[in-house]
Amino acid sequence: MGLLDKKYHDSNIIIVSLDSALNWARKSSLWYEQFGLACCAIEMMATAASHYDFDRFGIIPRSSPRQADVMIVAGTVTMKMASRIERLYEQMSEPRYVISMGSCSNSGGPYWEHGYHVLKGVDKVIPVDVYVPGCPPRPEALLEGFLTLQKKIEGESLVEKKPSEKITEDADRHETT
Amino acid sequence: MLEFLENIIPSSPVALVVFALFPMVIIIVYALFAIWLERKVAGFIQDRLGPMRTGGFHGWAQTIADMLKLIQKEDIIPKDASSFLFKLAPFMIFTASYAAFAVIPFSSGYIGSNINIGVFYLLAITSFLTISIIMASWASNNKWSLVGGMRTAAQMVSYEVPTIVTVLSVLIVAGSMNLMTITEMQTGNDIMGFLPNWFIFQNPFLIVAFAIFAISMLAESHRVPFDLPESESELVAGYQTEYSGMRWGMFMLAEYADMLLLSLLGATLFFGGWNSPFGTFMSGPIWGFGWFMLKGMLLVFVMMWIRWTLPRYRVDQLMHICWSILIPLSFVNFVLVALWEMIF
Amino acid sequence: MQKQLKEGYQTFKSIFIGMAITLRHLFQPSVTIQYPDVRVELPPGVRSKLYVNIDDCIGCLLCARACPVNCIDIETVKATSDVDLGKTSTGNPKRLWVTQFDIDMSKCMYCDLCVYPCPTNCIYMVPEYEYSEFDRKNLIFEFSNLSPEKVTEVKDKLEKENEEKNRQKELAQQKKDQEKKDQETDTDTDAGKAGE
Amino acid sequence: MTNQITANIHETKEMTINMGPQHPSTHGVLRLEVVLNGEVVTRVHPHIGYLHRCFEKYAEAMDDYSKVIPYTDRIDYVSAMNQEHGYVIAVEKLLQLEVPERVEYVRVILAELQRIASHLLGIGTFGLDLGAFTPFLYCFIEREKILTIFEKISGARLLYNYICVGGLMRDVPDSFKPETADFVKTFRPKIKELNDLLSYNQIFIDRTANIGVLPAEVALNYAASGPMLRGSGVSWDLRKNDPYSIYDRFEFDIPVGTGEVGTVGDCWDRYMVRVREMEQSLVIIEQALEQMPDEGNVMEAVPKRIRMKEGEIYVRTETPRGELGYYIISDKSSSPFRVKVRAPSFVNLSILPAISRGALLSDLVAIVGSIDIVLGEVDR
Amino acid sequence: MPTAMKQPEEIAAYLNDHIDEGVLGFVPAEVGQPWISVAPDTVKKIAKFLRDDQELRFNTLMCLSGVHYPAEQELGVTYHLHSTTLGHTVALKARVPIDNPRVQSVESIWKTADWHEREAWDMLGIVFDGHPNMARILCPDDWIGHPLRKDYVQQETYMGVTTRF
Repeated sequence: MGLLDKKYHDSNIIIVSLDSALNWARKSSLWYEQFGLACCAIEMMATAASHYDFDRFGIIPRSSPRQADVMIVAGTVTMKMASRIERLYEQMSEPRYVISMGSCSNSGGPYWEHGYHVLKGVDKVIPVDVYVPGCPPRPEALLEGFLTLQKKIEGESLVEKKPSEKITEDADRHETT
Repeated sequence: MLEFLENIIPSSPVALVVFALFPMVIIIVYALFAIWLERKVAGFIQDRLGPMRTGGFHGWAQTIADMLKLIQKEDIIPKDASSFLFKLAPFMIFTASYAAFAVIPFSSGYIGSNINIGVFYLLAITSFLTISIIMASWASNNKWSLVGGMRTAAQMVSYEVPTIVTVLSVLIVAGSMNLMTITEMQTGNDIMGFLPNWFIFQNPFLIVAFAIFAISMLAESHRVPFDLPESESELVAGYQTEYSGMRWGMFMLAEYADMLLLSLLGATLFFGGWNSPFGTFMSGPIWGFGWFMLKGMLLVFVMMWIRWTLPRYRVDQLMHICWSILIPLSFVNFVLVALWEMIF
Repeated sequence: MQKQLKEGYQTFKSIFIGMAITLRHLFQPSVTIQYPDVRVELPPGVRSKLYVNIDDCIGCLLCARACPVNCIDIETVKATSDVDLGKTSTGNPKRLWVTQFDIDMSKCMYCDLCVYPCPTNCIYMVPEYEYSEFDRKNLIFEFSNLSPEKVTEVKDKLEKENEEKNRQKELAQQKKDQEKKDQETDTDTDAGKAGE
Repeated sequence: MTNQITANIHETKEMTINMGPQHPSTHGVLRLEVVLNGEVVTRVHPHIGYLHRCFEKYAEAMDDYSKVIPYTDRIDYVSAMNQEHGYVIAVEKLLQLEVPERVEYVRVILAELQRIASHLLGIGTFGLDLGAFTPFLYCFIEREKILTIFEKISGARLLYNYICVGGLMRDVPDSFKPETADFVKTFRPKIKELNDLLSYNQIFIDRTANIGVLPAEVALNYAASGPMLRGSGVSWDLRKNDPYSIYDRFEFDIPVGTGEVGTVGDCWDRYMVRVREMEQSLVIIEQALEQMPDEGNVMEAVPKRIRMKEGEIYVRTETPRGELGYYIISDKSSSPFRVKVRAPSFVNLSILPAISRGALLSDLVAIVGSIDIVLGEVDR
Repeated sequence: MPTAMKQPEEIAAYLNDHIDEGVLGFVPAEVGQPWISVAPDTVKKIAKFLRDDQELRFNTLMCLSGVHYPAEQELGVTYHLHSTTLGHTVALKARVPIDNPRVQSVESIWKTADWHEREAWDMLGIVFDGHPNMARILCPDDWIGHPLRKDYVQQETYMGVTTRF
């Protein structure tokens, strides 16, 4: 189990079409980890509610990180919470994605200057795939973030590295620069 | 149907395998459809739409994508988990619910194994579900899982009693434990001239029996208001908390299969199984299969409808309902059914 | 017993009432806005993204000062006397090159406080919310339309002019000092004369 | 002797279980350390601070009183208007500023609309905690209508920064009055539907009646406020008992817990107080819409620069969650010397260990839900 | 039984009459609200009197706030009391030197003070004598310093993560 654990070093027609099928499956069924941190969590709930309806995209909440594919960091990450976020991320099974929702988790947002107890950007502890701006972002903006993530997933392949490695590398690059 | 298969397939062991895999096809197709339906029903009840974008028309391919994704997911076995039991549990639970379909008469032309003690076999094999859930919860080495597992054990063992008693009350009307025979007894439209000969119409006390059966059915397949084993808002995900990927998918599949199994059992015992409601009109093996699945799906739909309406009971209230209401009531009803049969 | 019967009756009754309500909703049309296909028109003044009409900016820094989170980063260079930067559409004369006008939308809290003090109404919120990014650095929006070469050019020019000015000032100062000295010596001599 | 032996056999070890900070029903990042005996709760230790965002430090660091307002929104993000209102009233009292009539009416209408929105969320998530998913979404549909009204007037959906010292950031649009009146009209039947679907559902009553009973004396000693206190049968509402703004001009009732289906002060009473308060809010909105002057400059009294004298004030207002106190010490500078927020959720949550002893694990979820905490407010 | 609402001045006078030591005086205010200054080592006694006296009956503690006064090198605790039966309110203030910030705990009088006092300890480092569990409440247990002091210097890293932008 876990097809993406294996690596293929050369691509052929089967792999390519398999790729697109698997990518289609992954992008159409992004189950998010059901937890909210602050203000953005309310907008996240509003997105899941009837007016915007996450379920249209096949996005449903799972309360156990083991079954979740994407983690929406919705709100301010504090120093006390940072290690828990890291741990939740570790508990998620590959392939996993992170959407950073709102200014606070993007870069500390309104609290970046004097907020002694606020983590200045969740990308300091976990690799982030998509940053959704807003404070809080409109539900449409969050949905657009998901569409952006879907675009990213479409570009992934079995032949290349595991998506997780790629993300970590991205994050490393991001941190060093 | 086995003969038919043996005719078209030269090798008889292959025919046997095809014959045995038939319920598997039904389960998988049904599960794909039911999960999609569940989400659509939930969506429409909640004034939203449910899956819309995957696969085109109303997101029909949503569950296929889900399954394909679950296969890709990393398979995590927690370090401190009991690895063997942890791996075994999902297969066992699926095997148990699959094996139970062997005695379900899908149509007049198809039953996996037409044994005399069909009902007995079915009730026995569903107990495996309990064991595998306890196994999963214990092996996960997670407190939330354990609490969920213990709740399940208590719940399923308790609710087996009223289920069995109500099934018994049907059996004394039918006088057979063979599910095919039970179905055949319900053929025809003789009650009051137009009503079909279904057991639920034959004996007024069987209506009460069906009500008890329906409640126990909800509890047995842990659906709201009795979904305590995986009650999301309390126990995170109950016994499934530590499972990921397709292992978790197995639980999901088994859960929906279990729903269908109990619905089909209910349809067989109370609503005439594969019999057409219009006597000989639209009857036959193929039509019969359609009628049977329709009845089963209607019950499944009601279960979904209830799920999206009601809150959840607490664990002690659940036990209270079972031990001090349903069990005495089902025994009294059992006697009344028997008396009615004796007198009329 | 009676109480239990009543409770049981209540239970079934309330369950059926609830199920009737959900059944009614099952057939009601949904309220969902199908977002990527359907976009609702946002009301005027909605706060989704900051936009700066850089042509109207006079570099007064009022918005940067009003910002509670300091996410606006403005750098201005004084225009040399030989260039006329013209006027804004509101008629305010422009005297500064705005060499840098960066807004970090990943820090912004969309409070609208920067919009009100602007004298030329050149910073405002636009109803555009679809700009999620893979990289956080892309959320820093640079509004200054001057090229780096131009920036160094105007900076050099200003430096030169300042130097020129300084030199002239110095010259003037020296002249003044000289005059003063002369005067002082004059008065000194006067005083000396007087003392004599 | 035999008793002794059986007791030893059945002696169970207590199990400590960790609930949160990521848990579906802790309403955010609350962490509860629960000591269980079987499924019975022996002790609960709430651990808070997972969302401590240094509001008080920020209030001191800002160089202007009005720059604090966006941060007050983020204290209780579910009822941002009420938070702004409380803070602005405190600053205005320190400035001894009179506010135009129209502004007061708009503020009251917004505060009451926000109260309804906040209660809808509280009720919805409470239902969700008990496993009822659909009422939660029905509540959200109604809440969305209020947010649409708010978005039209302020430009934001959740955190408004709309009420400013001395007035409002912008005038309300012409559509405000008819739209609000329309909402009031359509919302009344929805409350009845909610009552049918959830409040009087027997399963819901079974889950909430006689659970987490909070006696009135305990509530007062713990300084509980809002629906938490009123659920215990104490008729105490700052809008009536210590009127601020223009609340003394309106006729409305204070709903209190009556023990209709269980004991006074149980979870159901706290829940029901919220439902009835929404009705009362509608009554207030109706009156306010009627009395509200049509014309008037909302920016009239807004000071160009805030010049403060030395002094201090403690102003309390009634938010959906209870008594919100702003303790502001001003010095001669343009930024506050000290702002302390007396957050209702913070105080209400401190009662949790006292009322959840002996409850079952599932009841604990119900009790936490009935307190209706917002973690942003607990941790600030 | 005279049970009338009292103004802060009257309460101060009443306290002066009935309590021998600890009530340091009544401070009127130019803007805002006045307060009664009390000695930190008599807070508990005064609080008990305020709660139990039939004329005052302050049955709730609305708010307990810590304040840092850098100019005087002092920390202060402000108590906002309220009586739901009589309807009057009063503010008490106790000031302690910053090098020995010890105030008596009122947790046993008003239970609500429990968390408020923990918060004052966490944010400003005021020690409450007699509090059962004087632990940090908002910041993590291993946090350095008391953030709301005006001279607070933010620590650079926490658990290996930088606290700066």
